[in-house]
Amino acid sequence: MTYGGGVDVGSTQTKAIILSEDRKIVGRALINTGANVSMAAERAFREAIHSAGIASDSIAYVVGTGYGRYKVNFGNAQITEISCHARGANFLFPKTRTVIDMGGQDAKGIRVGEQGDVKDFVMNDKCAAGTGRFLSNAAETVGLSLDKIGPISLEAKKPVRLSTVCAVFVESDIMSYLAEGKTVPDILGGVHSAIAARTVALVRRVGIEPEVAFTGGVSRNIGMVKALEEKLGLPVNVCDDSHFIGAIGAAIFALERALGSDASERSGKRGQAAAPASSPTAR
Amino acid sequence: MTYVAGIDIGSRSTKAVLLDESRRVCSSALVKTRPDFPGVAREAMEQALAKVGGHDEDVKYVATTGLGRYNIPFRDIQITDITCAARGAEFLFPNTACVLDVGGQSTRAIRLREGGKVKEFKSNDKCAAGSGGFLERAAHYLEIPLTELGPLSMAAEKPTTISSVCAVLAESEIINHVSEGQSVENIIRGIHNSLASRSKALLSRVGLEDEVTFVGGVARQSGMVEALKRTINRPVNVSKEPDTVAALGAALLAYQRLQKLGGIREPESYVFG
Amino acid sequence: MRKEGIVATTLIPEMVSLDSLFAFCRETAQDPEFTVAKRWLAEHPGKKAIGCFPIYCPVELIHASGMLPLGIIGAGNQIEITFADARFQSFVCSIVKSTLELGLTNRLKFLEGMLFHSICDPARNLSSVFERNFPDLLVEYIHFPQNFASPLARQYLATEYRRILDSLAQRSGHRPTPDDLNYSIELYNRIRARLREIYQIRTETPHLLSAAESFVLTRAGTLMAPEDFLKLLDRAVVDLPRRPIRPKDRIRVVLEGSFCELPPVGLIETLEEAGCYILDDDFLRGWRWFTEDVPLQENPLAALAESYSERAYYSGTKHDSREAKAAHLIRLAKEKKADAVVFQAAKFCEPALFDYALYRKALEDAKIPHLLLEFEEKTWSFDRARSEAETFVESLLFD
Amino acid sequence: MAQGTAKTDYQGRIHNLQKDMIGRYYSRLTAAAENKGEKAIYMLISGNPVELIEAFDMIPVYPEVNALQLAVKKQSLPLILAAEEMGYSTDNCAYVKADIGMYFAGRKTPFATIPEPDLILCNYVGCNVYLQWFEHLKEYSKAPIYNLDVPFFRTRSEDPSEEDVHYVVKQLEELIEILERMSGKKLDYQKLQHIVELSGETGALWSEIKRLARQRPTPFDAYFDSVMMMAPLYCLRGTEDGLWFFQEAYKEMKQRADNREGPLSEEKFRVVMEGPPPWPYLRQFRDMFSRWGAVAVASTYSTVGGIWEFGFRHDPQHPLESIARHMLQWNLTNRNFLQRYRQIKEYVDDWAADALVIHSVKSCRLFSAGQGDMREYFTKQLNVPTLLIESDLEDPRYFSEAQLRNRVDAFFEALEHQRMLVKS
Repeated sequence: MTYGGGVDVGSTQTKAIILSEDRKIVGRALINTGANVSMAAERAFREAIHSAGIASDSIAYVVGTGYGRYKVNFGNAQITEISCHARGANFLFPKTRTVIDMGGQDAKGIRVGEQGDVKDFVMNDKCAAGTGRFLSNAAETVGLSLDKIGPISLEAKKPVRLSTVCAVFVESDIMSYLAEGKTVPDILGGVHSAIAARTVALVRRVGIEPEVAFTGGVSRNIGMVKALEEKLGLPVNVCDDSHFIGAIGAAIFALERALGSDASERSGKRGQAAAPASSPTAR
Repeated sequence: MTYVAGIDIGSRSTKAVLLDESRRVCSSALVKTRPDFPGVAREAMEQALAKVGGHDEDVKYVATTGLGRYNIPFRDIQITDITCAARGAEFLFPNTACVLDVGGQSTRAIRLREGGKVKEFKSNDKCAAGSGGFLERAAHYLEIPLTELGPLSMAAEKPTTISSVCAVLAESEIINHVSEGQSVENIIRGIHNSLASRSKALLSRVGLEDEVTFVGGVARQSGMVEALKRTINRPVNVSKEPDTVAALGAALLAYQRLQKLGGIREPESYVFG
Repeated sequence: MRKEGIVATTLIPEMVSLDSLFAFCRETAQDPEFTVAKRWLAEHPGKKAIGCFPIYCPVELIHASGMLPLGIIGAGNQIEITFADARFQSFVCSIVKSTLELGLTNRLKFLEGMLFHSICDPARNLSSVFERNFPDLLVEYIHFPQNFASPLARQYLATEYRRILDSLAQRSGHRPTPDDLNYSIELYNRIRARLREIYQIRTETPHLLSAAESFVLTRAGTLMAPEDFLKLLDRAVVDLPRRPIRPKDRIRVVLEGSFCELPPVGLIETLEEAGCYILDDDFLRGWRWFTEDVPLQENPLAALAESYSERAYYSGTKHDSREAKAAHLIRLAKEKKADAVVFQAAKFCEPALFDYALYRKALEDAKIPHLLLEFEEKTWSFDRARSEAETFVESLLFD
Repeated sequence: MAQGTAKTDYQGRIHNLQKDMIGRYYSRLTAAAENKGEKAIYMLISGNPVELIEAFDMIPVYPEVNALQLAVKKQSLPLILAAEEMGYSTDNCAYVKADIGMYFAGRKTPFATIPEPDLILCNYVGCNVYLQWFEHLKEYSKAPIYNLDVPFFRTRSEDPSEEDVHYVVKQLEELIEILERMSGKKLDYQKLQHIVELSGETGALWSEIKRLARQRPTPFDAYFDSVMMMAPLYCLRGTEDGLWFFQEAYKEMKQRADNREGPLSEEKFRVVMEGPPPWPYLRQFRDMFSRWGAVAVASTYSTVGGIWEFGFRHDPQHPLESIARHMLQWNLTNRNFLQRYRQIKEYVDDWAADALVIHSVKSCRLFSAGQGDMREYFTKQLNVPTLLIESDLEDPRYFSEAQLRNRVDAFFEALEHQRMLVKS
């Protein structure tokens, strides 16, 4: 049995996925990245292997992705999360044509082809306004945990209008609304719709076609899911694995490569650091 | 017993300072800000009163400042925190020419005229990683308590550089530094340095002159003070309680008003004129 | 042409009081659907409307061609930008995006064309983006000469006006005679004279008319038939002095820097509440643009060009090497006996932000206190501006 | 598959040739600064009448070129900060801020001392910031200024109107009077014709060099290596030296083309580059593309100082009129956005490019404002793969390497993936 491994080293969390030859997720791990990135990558990978209950040398090929992808020293190749998200979304929802990904510092829109190939993509510009960080700061300001704000935002009767989507200045905006006596649901409603509006505007640049998959950490926020669907006028696909999608995509690439190349060459490759970056099509 | 109170309702914490008839600072208190501004303000004032065994009715004049200054029904007057910080700094360090106020949200540079009056001031631009909140998030990411930022920063050998002008992107820079295996000390010092150079830029815009008095919660971080001293290469005044300086200024202005009014309370609708 | 002229709409409600007049203007000024203008067009079958982007726009040419000039000057804080910021980056000012958003959300379909002017680089690129995205729209870009030291500039502007006039005439089907042009010039002369009176009232008795009120009045005027606007102005000028309002103790300031993107009305009110009487400002300066009447001559285009070169209000987009720009501002502040100058620039507005460096120096030299505020049209809460303005007022009052 | 980081800077002999020439140009500036040299005329690169300046043996000073040199030499940030302390905004063009910072720092740079202006000639073709830049320099230096007002190329026809040409020619005549007063001598018309002829021949060679980039592989990178040839083109146009440089450059490039030599070991992607480069990080930026075997075969930035590849030549028979047409029509910055779209489209078609890369710089809104619409046009209307990335041309604070690299990697990954799908 051949296995492929994918490790997605994000700014706050690191995820690892093990795929079996028949494209089943057999192992997974999710840990906080913390200060030592390469160690986090290794730990996550080991945990995933452990959860799969297989021998580590049965992993034929490993692909690293995410901001810390160059720190996956045991990997055979690095691939950007854009390619991996597209491929992962295609794995979870084969009819996906548009991927909306919201992480801590990045918001992405990807137009995806039938094979999960990237047709076009955009990311938030130099200004990080309107990213996931905005939500966590907002949550902090109203004194709620990140997982609470989504549901509460749905109770908004008259959502407020925020004058900024800047993650740094949202706090004083919210504070003054609280001072004016606006309710927390109305404020959170405003927060979510502001971000949704900006995200949809961003993704429009690649053209939005159904089906739409919503991925990344923020996709676990039901309030944002609803806000996005409202602005898009379309349903969006979300699943519990949505935040694993980068790792899944990476694992798929790994598997394809493993199956497309022979073991001896592989074992030669194993361990040694790959070229600075390697593309999905490398043979 | 007669007191005047200055209350500073900031985005993160609320501070109260009491002065007695002889314009002596006799008590202060600090509580975490909640959305219920009036409640928080009263709590802070009462904590301060409790320390000197005083009662609400002893407080003859209340000046409020900061974000929530308009939301306090029992205030006699509201004054902005910039005006107050200037007054407070001048009271503590009479030779103060410039005040640097680094708060949770914003960083302000203030140039003083005689008597602690504001000549010119400048707040950090919208897109600027120059606030205490930025430090807090960095500390949180690096998994170290805020109080240790200072000492750790002092231990840095090769500070890293943080160049981004956006707090959020600056965070991803920090993350990159971490992933490059830079030491926590060097990174924190790098953060302090970038904050210091931003502060210098602000101070220069209002005209950097000695002496500089550094106020606001961030001034508690020795590493930040050190970085600031080096960046502007000037002595930097820091009081024992840098985060209550604006509240102190409010109290001083309250005292001045009460004096002008011969100790008689004015109707609440009173505005400057 | 002159005989049947453009008759005023009957649909502007009878204004029982000044307050209701200002309420109507406020509504009109902030209406992203241009209801008043559309009503007028419905009443005048066959008439067409031309949108004018800031700053200086030769509205007389449009009016004389039998069309309705409208101020298309962003969308304030009334609409959400969801298409336009895919076209213009985050470092581009708000008015460029919101004006494009109006187009991309089909709110400008009722227009026959748009006129843009050489004011700044984003505005210039915007005219091309309009041309590509709205092929049915007549899009003209007017080059305003900058070589004021040379007589060539005036002659050239007259030929540029001729080019625009021909292009407009093609759309309207009416080729204006010099008489038509002079008729329109005279009409706008009367409007501009009234506006000068309004500003005079603000200088002499600032408590009688707030800057916010005078702003919505002027702005609303760019969104209705000039004949109707003139009626409102006549009414205001008569009634204002009788207003029963007591003066407050405030500092007297001149506001500069908002000549293109328009601040939210709430922001102007915030400044006033913070303790400022705004005696003069450069809001919509391009619609007030001449300090004196344009002379009526047999060559009206030459008269308009000459007036721009010799008698137009200065602004951040008019670079006249004959006199330092800051000199105008200092003179204005002194004329108005202002205590201070508030420089209120739109975020990312390069002309205004460049000016500030020179203004700042000049104000320092002239010992005039000054405050810099940056704003964006799309703003709803003004706490930051409030506390900065209050601090500024406090620093002047605590003496 | 991306290659490792290879040293990709141009290594040919003209590289050193241009170094010497620009070195000589800057010593002329220093001499002028120490009042041992010619009168200094401040001008802008885009569509300038340098031929007239040369005809009066005066020396052109280009604040833009100085600003970009400061950035390349990593000197810009302190100067930018100094300007911001004077009240310039973080949102103002950083070229201007670096230049003004440098002006108040005694006009001393690592490469030259910049002379005070004897005349500020604001040929502000297109860019409105130029107007204020020179307006401010006039305020500070108190030097005389002439706003040479060039009507923006806004007509729908392919040519500017006769009024426009007439207006510019008339102003050039005014300028000549000013220069005659300054120099105390009349214009030598034959000399002007000769200079204009040199400009014409220089332009012709530059255009030939650019046509060589249509070959596979292109003998040079039409973005990163063009920069090397732009300096002589701007600072030495209309001189024998300048012409000689381009004769040498053409020989060298032709030879490389004949030997099928390219800037990279393998030319995998041919791209058109839009927008100025990030001068403070030029090397890092180039490597992001080299790693993927991506080479620029054409660039809009290399046409800010003039567009010759579509046939324009300065004409010694009509010197003033051809200078006017150069200013009005045959430089990038005086053209409107849609004309730029057409220009890029021609590059994509005739230079056989695989993709368009838009480098959006905050400082220069003339270039960048609205590039989202450009992206829209090329991706949706023409199906040209397009990458839009942001940083700045002068201000190092706006360059985020990790962010840019992520986008560039993803873009070429996708292109490669698409190719694979087409193959299979």
